[in-house]
Amino acid sequence: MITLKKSPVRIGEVSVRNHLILAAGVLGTCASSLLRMLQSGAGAVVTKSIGPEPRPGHAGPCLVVLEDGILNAMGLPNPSARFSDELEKLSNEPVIVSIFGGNPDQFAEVAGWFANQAQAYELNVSCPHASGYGAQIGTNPDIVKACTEAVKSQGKPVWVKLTPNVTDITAIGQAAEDGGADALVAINTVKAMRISTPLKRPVLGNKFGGLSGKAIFPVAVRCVYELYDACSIPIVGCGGVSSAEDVIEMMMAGAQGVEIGSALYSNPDLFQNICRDLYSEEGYHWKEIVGCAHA
Amino acid sequence: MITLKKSPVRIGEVSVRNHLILAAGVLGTCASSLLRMLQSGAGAVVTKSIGPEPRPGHAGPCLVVLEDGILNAMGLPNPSARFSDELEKLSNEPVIVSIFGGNPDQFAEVAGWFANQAQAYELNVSCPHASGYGAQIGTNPDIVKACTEAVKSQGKPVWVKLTPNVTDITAIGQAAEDGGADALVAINTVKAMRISTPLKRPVLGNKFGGLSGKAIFPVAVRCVYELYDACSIPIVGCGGVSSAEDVIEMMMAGAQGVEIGSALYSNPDLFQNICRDLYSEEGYHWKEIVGCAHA
Amino acid sequence: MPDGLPTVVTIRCVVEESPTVSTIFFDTVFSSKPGQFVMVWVPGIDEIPMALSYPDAITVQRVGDATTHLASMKPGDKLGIRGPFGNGFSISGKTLAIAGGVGAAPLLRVALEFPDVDFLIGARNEDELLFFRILRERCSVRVATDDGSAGFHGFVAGLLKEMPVEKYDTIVVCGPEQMMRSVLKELEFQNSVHNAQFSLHRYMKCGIGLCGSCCFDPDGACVCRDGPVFSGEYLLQSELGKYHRNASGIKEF
Amino acid sequence: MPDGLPTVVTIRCVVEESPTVSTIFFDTVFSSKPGQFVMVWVPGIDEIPMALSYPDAITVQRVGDATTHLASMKPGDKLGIRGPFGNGFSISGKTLAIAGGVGAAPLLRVALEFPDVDFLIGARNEDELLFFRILRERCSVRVATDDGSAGFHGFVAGLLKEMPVEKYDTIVVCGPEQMMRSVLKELEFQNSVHNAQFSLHRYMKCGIGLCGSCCFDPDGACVCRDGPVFSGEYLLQSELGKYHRNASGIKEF
Ligand SMILES: Cc1cc2nc3c(=O)[nH]c(=O)nc-3n(C[C@H](O)[C@H](O)[C@H](O)COP(=O)(O)OP(=O)(O)OC[C@H]3O[C@@H](n4cnc5c(N)ncnc54)[C@H](O)[C@@H]3O)c2cc1C
Ligand SMILES: Cc1cc2nc3c(=O)[nH]c(=O)nc-3n(C[C@H](O)[C@H](O)[C@H](O)COP(=O)(O)OP(=O)(O)OC[C@H]3O[C@@H](n4cnc5c(N)ncnc54)[C@H](O)[C@@H]3O)c2cc1C
Ligand SMILES: Cc1cc2nc3c(=O)[nH]c(=O)nc-3n(C[C@H](O)[C@H](O)[C@H](O)COP(=O)(O)O)c2cc1C
Ligand SMILES: Cc1cc2nc3c(=O)[nH]c(=O)nc-3n(C[C@H](O)[C@H](O)[C@H](O)COP(=O)(O)O)c2cc1C
Ligand code: FES
Ligand code: FES
Repeated sequence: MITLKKSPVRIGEVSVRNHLILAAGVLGTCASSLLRMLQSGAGAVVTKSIGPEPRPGHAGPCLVVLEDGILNAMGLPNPSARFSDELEKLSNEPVIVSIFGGNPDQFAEVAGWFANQAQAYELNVSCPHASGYGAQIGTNPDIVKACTEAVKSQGKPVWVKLTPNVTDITAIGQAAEDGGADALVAINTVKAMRISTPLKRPVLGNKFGGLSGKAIFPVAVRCVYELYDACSIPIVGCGGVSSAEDVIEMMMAGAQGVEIGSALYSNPDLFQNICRDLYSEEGYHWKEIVGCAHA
Repeated sequence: MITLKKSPVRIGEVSVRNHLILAAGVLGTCASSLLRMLQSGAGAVVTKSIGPEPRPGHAGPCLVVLEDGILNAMGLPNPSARFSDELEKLSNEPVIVSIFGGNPDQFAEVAGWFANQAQAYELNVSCPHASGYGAQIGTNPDIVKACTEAVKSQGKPVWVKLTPNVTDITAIGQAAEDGGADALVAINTVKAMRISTPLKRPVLGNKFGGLSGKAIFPVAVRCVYELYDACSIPIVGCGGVSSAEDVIEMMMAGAQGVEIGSALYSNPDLFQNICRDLYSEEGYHWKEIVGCAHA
Repeated sequence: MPDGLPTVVTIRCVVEESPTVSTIFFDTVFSSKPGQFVMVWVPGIDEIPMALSYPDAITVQRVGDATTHLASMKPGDKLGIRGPFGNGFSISGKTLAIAGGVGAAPLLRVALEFPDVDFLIGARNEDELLFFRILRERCSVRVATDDGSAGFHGFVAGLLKEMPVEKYDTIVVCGPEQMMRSVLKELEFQNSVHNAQFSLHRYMKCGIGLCGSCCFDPDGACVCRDGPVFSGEYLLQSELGKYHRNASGIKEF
Repeated sequence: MPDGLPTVVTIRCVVEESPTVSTIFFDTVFSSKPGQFVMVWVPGIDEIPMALSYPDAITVQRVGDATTHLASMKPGDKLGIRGPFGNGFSISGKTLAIAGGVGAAPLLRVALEFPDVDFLIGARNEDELLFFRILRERCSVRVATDDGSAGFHGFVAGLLKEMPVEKYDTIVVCGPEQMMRSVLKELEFQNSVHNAQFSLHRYMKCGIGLCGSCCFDPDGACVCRDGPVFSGEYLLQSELGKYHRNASGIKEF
């Protein structure tokens, strides 16, 4: 297997400890669980997406495990401004705060709460199941650009997380780049649904949800590959990564690092395990790998 | 399990023998293989997509089997007008001819070749990996409407097969409906890629391909559900169907029938097996099931 | 069902245990350990965590929307069940079960499935005592009520003060947060924390250790996956009885 | 590799078998039956079907782009391999192998892996005879060349005319379409079709029975999945030697 030499990594203006980052919304609501992921080997963590108001999230079921993926519609539950209390405990850790809002002002407002705590912001313009937020904004390049600019003006690195549920993800990626984004994160979940046939109704409380996990890995690789050709800022790959091989594949598609979420279900020690497989003395320098499948 | 009562079925102005239809492009280039699928229990068959010129298809690899799906970029290989020789052997069989073109005129021209042989046309405005065709057309509602009108003017039922690789599949569904479509088929493959890490290059000859099979079933169910709410013509569900339960789930989402492709890889006798599980004397009338998850 | 969609069960019967608590029996037995829980989908309402009080039943206290709907369901009605999830109790030797209120639900099976169990039940009043008649047939039961309408007048932790706690190999506890905190304190005082296991309640959405809504300080354990049963020793330094997080993730004290 | 992506193999050595044919050995052994094939990915060019002439090798005749690239590859170069696919030969008892040209590739293993095999090889001329030296060590070999430069002067089917074909329990055949048609005819004439198996070539894209490019009349069998080996009896009523379909699916006669 192809391995990487361990070396200091900077992705999208953020210093991370290795190429593996905890994805937004997974074990990301408490300082303690974020810290646990860092201790178990994550190179950085992205928090649960934080918005302008506290939200309890959608009625359940919020998540079902499928054979080859996870379907969820959490509904962006979040403590809003109060989250800064949690982050107090994480100063000096590589914490990227995921934020969402309904317009550029809300994005800027939310970002402002974490000015002293975030190493960077990740803009969630891609959640496929929260009306007025997420993908409802992230499918419009002009709004994506404006939200990026609004947060970027606060002087911190801004990563923009994209939805695959668009006709052309590169148009959105370019809009984020135009708005001053320091990195693109691809992808959020793929809009999906399952129905409980015995109950004759969609299985999620919100009916529609987002598919993550292994099932979407080939979609995520495709999006990263397309963005690498179309944009010139760093890309962070996300979607179905569950092994060191997957990390290498994402990097060859053009990602400088990856985010991992669903695969922690099958293996809570995944960060540690992937680190063990991914890094070796004889490994490649990451720059030799990133984007090499475009040759 | 929920079963259906066997009864004559008409979907989108086509009389089919049961609710299970062979999907386009799978074992669909020869009269003999189409007949074999009918004999093994398919209620109708859709042919390989036929276009204005013969095409050999993309360089290989054209298809790889993944853990939970199939990734392909065949590149629309097809014998063009010569296909009508094959269809000679299938008169009176429930054969839907899949066609593609680069514009409404080409669609009409290709359809014309099969005027005496097709029970209906299925318009492929959704293949994600053939430049100038398929999804490159099918993401524009105006073109979809115009292509539908052009073929519809020939006086046969027209089904329009949609791509999930759009921001809003209902806009395309409505355009097809406005153009006079008799049914919508949802979905074609999801645009995707895998990379061979040891070879450092995309594994498909065409680099990009389409994901089918189990991995996309939740995406297909979602699209059918959305279209059922937005459109009023019948819907045929397609994508990852591999069991009688899946058929029921698609129907509850709003499909009147399903098309099946990739699952024939694991089980070439699938049509027969699903028929056995799906139909029973005590079953529901299909009208009680179609769309019932919208209550 | 293929894959992990909820298993749909049909309600066989509903037994009123007390004015606010009912046991709902399904047509399906879930192979599980006492202390494991399931996510119960009340169609159209919500999905909530519930201990399996029997391998084929849950015992529900009406506290809000979903539990009230659940309690009003009738034989023939359907529910969706995900799970069983969580670790469950590890039981060996002479066992003491300490239940407060509907916390008796996961503990009932300890008495029914293990040989050498003594039981303490606490409740607000005599009417709210759960499973008393069933338990009495199986093991020695002592009772505490807040209002003194039955048994010891006071909290169940009070009962412990007069008991030879050190003779138990295993002590299992489930009840309201403050009750568990008092029991933990008392066991610590009596030097028996190392034998104790507590089944915790936290707000849960996914049940499988992904969403983070049930995470528990100080170490970010997932109550749904790493718990809901934790050792007394682990809990001494924890948030137990001090605060928890609500559905939004906001701390409530 | 996880899942069904091509297995990447490194070329160990390339052996020239004739002016137009080379055997390419990999660093990987594929557990397979004689007659099974693999899809060989020549990076940047195409992917083509090839019999495994050894469990770790293919024997390639240069006829076009991909085969020419293949033949020019060097030790250390890499290929992607999907498969093995298809059914392979079923061999029992006294066996006659009849090869025409590069059709010797899937048959070589029959001689190497089974005990009681007689071999007929046909080729355009002496230089194009494949595997002659290896086969001669293992079994009785008879040769036919179109130009008479070695062995029988004429087609391999001609050799059959003078042979006691009925004494063989199994007859396996691979070669150009017209050669297989003549052999089939001759075996029919000699009443031995029921013992015969033929390995077919058809245009293949997926190799797994989905895309339909290799479908075979009259019954739509997939040569890649239901074949490539078919019984002589099955082939009597087939398109063999009459027509096949090209990459576009157009019949060529
Ligand atoms: C592991 C576990 C096992 C449980 N076992 C039982 C049991 O056997 N019997 C029983 O009656 N109750 C049990 N509960 C508590 C039960 O889940 C809540 O009473 C129920 O969720 C309330 O829902 P509601 O809609 O009726 O009330 P709401 O009005 O929604 O809420 C009332 C209170 O219940 C709690 N709650 C609400 N939703 C949840 C949730 N998704 N997860 C956790 N707490 C929630 C909150 O503290 C809230 O303030 C258990 C909880 C957990 C975590
Ligand atoms: C099951 C099977 C086993 C085979 N085993 C061998 C073998 O052991 N050794 C060997 O030398 N050849 C073998 N072949 C034939 C080999 O696949 C073709 O010679 C090769 O594909 C030609 O590719 P090309 O690019 O060099 O030639 P091209 O210029 O592309 O084509 C030359 C001719 O080869 C045939 N061909 C091309 N592509 C394919 C394809 N994808 N599938 C089938 N036929 C094709 C066509 O008839 C075409 O006219 C086998 C074929 C099949 C179906
Ligand atoms: C339970 C759950 C909650 C999620 N919450 C968020 C969120 O709050 N914000 C966000 O941007 N993405 C969220 N996501 C999406 C993930 O961050 C990630 O983009 C997606 O799951 C694909 O990666 P994976 O396959 O590794 O999980 C969530 C995913 C899951 C499964
Ligand atoms: C090998 C292969 C070839 C296909 N060719 C076509 C085609 O020619 N036209 C078309 O509309 N769809 C084509 N498709 C898409 C299928 O018809 C279907 O929409 C898709 O595979 C999802 O269904 P499934 O999961 O049941 O395979 C092809 C799919 C596969 C796997
Ligand atoms: S409920 Fe989601 S992590 Fe525990
Ligand atoms: S090569 Fe695709 S079906 Fe045989």
